Amino acid sequence: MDSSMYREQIIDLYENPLNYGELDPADFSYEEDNPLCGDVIRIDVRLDEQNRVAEVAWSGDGCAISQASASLLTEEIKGLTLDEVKAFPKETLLELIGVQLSMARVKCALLSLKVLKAGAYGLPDPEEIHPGHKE
Amino acid sequence: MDSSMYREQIIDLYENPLNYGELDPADFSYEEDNPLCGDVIRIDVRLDEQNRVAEVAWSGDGCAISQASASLLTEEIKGLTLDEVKAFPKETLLELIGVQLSMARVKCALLSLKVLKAGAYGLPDPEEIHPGHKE
Amino acid sequence: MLDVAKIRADFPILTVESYPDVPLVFLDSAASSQKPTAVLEAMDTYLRTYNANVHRGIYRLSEDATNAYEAARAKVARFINAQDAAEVIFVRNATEGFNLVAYSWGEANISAGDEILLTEMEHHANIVPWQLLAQRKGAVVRYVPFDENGVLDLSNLAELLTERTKIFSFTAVSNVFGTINPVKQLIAAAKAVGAMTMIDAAQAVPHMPIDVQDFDCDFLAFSGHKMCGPTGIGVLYGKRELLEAMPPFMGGGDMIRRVTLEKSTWNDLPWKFEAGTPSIAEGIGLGATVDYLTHVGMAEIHAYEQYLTHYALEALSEVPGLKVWGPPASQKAGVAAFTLEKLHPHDIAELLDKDGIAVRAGHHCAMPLHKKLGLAATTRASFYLYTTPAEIDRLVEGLHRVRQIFRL
Amino acid sequence: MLDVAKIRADFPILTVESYPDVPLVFLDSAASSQKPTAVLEAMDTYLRTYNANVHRGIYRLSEDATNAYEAARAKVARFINAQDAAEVIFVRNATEGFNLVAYSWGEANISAGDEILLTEMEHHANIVPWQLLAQRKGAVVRYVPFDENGVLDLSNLAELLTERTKIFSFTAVSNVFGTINPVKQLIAAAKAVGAMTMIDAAQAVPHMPIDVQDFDCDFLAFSGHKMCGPTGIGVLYGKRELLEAMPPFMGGGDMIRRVTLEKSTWNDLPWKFEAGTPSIAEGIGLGATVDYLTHVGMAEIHAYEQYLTHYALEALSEVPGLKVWGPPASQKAGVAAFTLEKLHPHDIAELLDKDGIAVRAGHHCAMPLHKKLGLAATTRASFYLYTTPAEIDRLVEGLHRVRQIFRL
Ligand SMILES: Cc1ncc(COP(=O)(O)O)c(C=O)c1O
Ligand SMILES: Cc1ncc(COP(=O)(O)O)c(C=O)c1O
Repeated sequence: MDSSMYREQIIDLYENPLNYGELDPADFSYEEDNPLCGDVIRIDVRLDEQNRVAEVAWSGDGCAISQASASLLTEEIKGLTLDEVKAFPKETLLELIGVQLSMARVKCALLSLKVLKAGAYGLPDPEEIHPGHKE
Repeated sequence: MDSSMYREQIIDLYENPLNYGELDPADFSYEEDNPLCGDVIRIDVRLDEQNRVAEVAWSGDGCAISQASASLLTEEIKGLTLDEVKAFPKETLLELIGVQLSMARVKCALLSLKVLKAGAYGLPDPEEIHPGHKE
Repeated sequence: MLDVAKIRADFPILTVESYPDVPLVFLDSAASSQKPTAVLEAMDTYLRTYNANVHRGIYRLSEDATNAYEAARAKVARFINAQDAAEVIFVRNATEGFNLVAYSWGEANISAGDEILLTEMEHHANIVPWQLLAQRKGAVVRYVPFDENGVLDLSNLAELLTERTKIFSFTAVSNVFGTINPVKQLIAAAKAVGAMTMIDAAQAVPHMPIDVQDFDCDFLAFSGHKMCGPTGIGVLYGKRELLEAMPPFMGGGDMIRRVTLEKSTWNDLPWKFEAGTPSIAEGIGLGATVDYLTHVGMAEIHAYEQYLTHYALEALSEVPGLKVWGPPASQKAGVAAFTLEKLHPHDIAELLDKDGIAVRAGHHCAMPLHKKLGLAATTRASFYLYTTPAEIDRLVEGLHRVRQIFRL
Repeated sequence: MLDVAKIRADFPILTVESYPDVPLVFLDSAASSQKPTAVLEAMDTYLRTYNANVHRGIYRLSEDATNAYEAARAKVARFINAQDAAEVIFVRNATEGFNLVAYSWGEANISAGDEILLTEMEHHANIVPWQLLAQRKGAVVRYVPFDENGVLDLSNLAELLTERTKIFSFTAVSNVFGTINPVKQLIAAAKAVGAMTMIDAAQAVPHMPIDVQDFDCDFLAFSGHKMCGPTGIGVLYGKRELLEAMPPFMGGGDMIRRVTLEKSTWNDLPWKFEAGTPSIAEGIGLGATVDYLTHVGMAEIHAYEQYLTHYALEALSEVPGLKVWGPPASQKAGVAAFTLEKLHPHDIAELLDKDGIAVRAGHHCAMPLHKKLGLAATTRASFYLYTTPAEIDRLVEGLHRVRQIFRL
C-alpha cells in the first residue's frame, strides 16, 4: 500500500489537532459543511488592534485531510492581517498539506480555507444562503 | 436497380386504380389517414340482402403501395359477407400485393384494410377518437 | 453455481490495473456495473455498420436500426415479463422514470392534501421527484420507517397507508442496507386502500429475476448501467391502461401523431413518452445486456450473490471495530455498507484505492437513511456476478492495513 | 478546402454496402450523422478501461471517469464559446433541452395571456413543449410566417414580437428548407421588447461555427448525434444567471445538495439540472466529437457544405419535375427537401434505397411547415463533411431511374 498520502504528519494532526476549540466572543466566526461527505468546520478568529489574527480556533468533524488542513491553516494564519487572510492562496495550504490529492479530496483539503475566507469577508450565515442547511 | 418491389402491377394500379370513387349513400363508410406520410384512404361499401358486399369504392391519396393495396383489396372483397370482411386476413392482402415489404411499408399496404375493417365494425369517425384529426 | 472465471473473461475491464502492478478489485457495482464484451460489441456494430436514426426511415440502415431498437424493447419486456412491449418506455435512467411518473401521472392525479407514501430507505431518485410534485400540488409525503436492522417497520403501516395515499413508491432492494423488501406484501397492502404502486427496481432487476405481472405493480423503474448495460438508457415499466390515460411528459418529435400550429395529438405507446431522437446505440446495447443476463441466468446470479454476501459478511466481521449496516445476509442483496470505528469513509476509500480496491464512500444518494443512523457517510462494497471471494479477501486485508495506518 | 477522401477514411460505416455490391450513399445526416473512429474509440476506451460512475467516487476509475466527463463539458463550452462550463447542461438531445426550459423556466415565468413566439418552420421539438406549457398556463403561442422561398417573413414582426412576448424561440437553420436564419437580428429584436431568446441549434452547431456570446442568446440547444457524436447526449446552453434562478427540472441523485424527509436543496450548476447517473460514455464521446470537429475546422466544414449545396441544387435542377423547397443555395445549409411531380416521397425513398441511397421521406418532424406548403411529405437529402459530389451524382441518377419506373 502506498500510504504516502497519509504521511505521519496528517495522522498525527488527526489524532492531535492544533488550535482545536471555540472562541467566544470572536471578531468573526463561520461554519460550513460539505453535505456530500459530512465534513463540517467552524473557525473563530480574534484580531488585534492592527487587524492581525491574534487568536484562532477551529472545531468540527471530518476526514483526516480536512482535519489536518484545519490544523495547518489555523497555525499558519496567526499574525497575518485581515487582508492577508482574505488573500490567502489555496496553493499555500495545499503545499502545507504536502501530499498529492485527487480532485475529490482537494475539496476536503480546502474546506477550512473556504470557511476562513467566508468569515473574513463577513459572509452571512450559510443558513440564509442554503435554507434547510444546518438542521 | 432492383425494382422488383415496384413490379408492373403496382405501377399499373397506381396509374389506373380499380374501384376508385365514392358511393353515396353507402351502408358503411370510413376514412382514415396516416399523418406520418399523408396517406389517406376512404372506403364506401354497399351490401346486398344477404349482407354481402355488393358495391365498393375507395378514394384517397398516397404512395404507390397504399394505392395499389386499396385497388386489390376492394376488388377482392366483392361478394364477401360482412363477417368475412371483418375477418379478412392481412396475410391475404399482403400476398395479393405480392412484393417484399419493409416494416415501414407494411403499414402503407395495410391502411386500406384497417379502414375497411373500421367501417365494417361500425367504428366511430376517427375525429372522435383522435380530436384534431382531419382539420 | 456460476463459473465465475468464465464470466470474468467476458468483462474486459477486469484485467485492468488500478495502478502499475496493482490489479483492480472493483467493488462498486451498485453505483455502476462493468460491461461484458457482448454489450460493447452490439453497440459498436450498430455504430460501425448500421448507424441511422430510427422510425420511419425508408432505407436499409434505418430499418435495421429501428428493428434492433424495437427488438431490444421486446427483449426487455420479456426479461421483466411485461405483457406488452408497449409497456416498456425507454428513459435515461431510473431517475427519469420517477420524474416521468411524478410529472405525467402526478400532475393529473395528485391534489392538495393527497398523500404520497415512500420509505425512509429510499434513494434520492425516489424522494426528490415526489417532494417536487408535493410542493407543486400541496400534497404530503410520508415515509415508512426502518428499524435498527435496516428492515422496514410495518407495525404502523395501517396509519401510513390509508385511503388518502394516492401512490406508494418504494425500493425493492435498498442500495445501502441491501435489504430485500417484501414487494408483493406491500403492493397488496397498497391495493387494499386503492393506492397506486411504483417499484424502484434499480438494485433488483440487475440481481434477481423480476416479474412485473407477478408483482402486479403499476410502475417500475431501473437503469441499464447497473445491470451490465450502457449508460444513457433505463426503463420505465407501466401498466398499459395507465400509460394510455397519462398525458405526455416531454414534447417533440416521435411522440406526436399530428402537430398543427394550434395543438398536437399523441403517438401510440410506448413512443408517446419518448420525445426526440432516442438513445439508439444504448437501447440496442440494453437488448444485448438482457440477452447476456438471460444466458447466464438471473436465478443463478441471485444465488451466487447470496453466497458472496454470506461470505463477505463473515469475512468483514473479522475486522475489529467494523460494523456492517443492514439485515443479516439471508435478507440482503450483495451490498455491504459499513463503518470502521470513527474513521471517515473518505479516508477508508482513499486508502483502499491505493490497494486497487474500488469501494464507494458517501451517503450513496440516501441522505435521510444516513441521517437516521446518525452518520454522514458509510463505506460501501457491492458485488456482482463477476465478483470473487478472493476479492472480498483483498478488501478485508486492505481494511486491516487502514487500521494500521490510523494506528488503531 | 476539406480533404474529403481523408475525412471519409475516419468514418468506418462509409465502406459498408447497403446491399451486396451496392455501396452505401448516406444522405440523411440531418436526421443523424455518422461517427468517426475517434469518437467510437473514446467511448470504447472508457467502457473497457475506466468505466465507473462519476462524481464523488474516491477511486481511480471513478476519478478518471469524472475528469473525462467534466473535461468533455469544458470542451463543449469552448466549442460554442460559453463563458463558463457550468452553462453547459448535458441532456439526452435537443428535444430535452426545450422541455427543460419549458418546464423549469416556463413554470416560473409564464402566466395566462403571456405570449410565446416561434416560427412556422420549427421542428416539433421547438413547438410541442411550448404548446404544452401554454396549455398549462393559459398562454398563447404565435408564429412568425415564412414566405414562398422558405425564408422568414419579418414584415409583421413588430406585431408578433411585443412586450407580451415572454420568449422568442426559433431555429438557426431549418431542417427542411435549410434556411439559415438571421439569428443576431432576431435576438436583437427580441431584446428590444424584453423577450427571452432560445435558439434551436440542432442543425447549426454541427455545420458552422457557433458562438453563444456573439449571439447573446439566453438558451440554445443541440444534439450530439447530429454532429458526429453519440446518441443519448445533447446540450442545453443557458446563461448562468438564468440557470441559477431557475428551479430544477428533474429530481434525484447528483442534482441535490441536501435531502431530508421534509425537503431538499439543490446542487450548483450545471449538476442542478442533471438528475441521476448521466450518460457518461456518451458525454465522453461528445468531448471526442468536439475535438474531432475542431481539428477539421468548423469554418472549413461550413465552406465545404456551401459548395456541396450549390453543386446539389444545380445537379437536382436537371431532374424534370423536381422542385427543391427553400431558398437558393447561398442562403441555405446542406439540406435539399424536394418533391418530384406527384410521386409520393415514400416511393422515391424506397426506390433510391434499392440503389443504396439513403434519403429521408416524410414530414421531418415539421408538420406545420409541410401543411403550409400543401404537402404531407417531402423527400430530403442532407449533406455533411463526408458527403461527396459523386454521391450527389448518384442521387440524381437514382432519381432519373425513379422517373422511368413510374413511366414519367
Ligand atoms: C431543427 C431541429 N431541431 C430539433 C431537432 C431534434 O433533435 P433530437 O431529436 O436529437 O432531439 C432536430 C432533429 O431532428 C432538428 O432538425
Ligand atoms: C435504489 C436505487 N434507486 C435509484 C437509483 C438511481 O439510478 P440512476 O442514477 O441510474 O437513475 C439508484 C442508483 O444510484 C439506486 O441504487
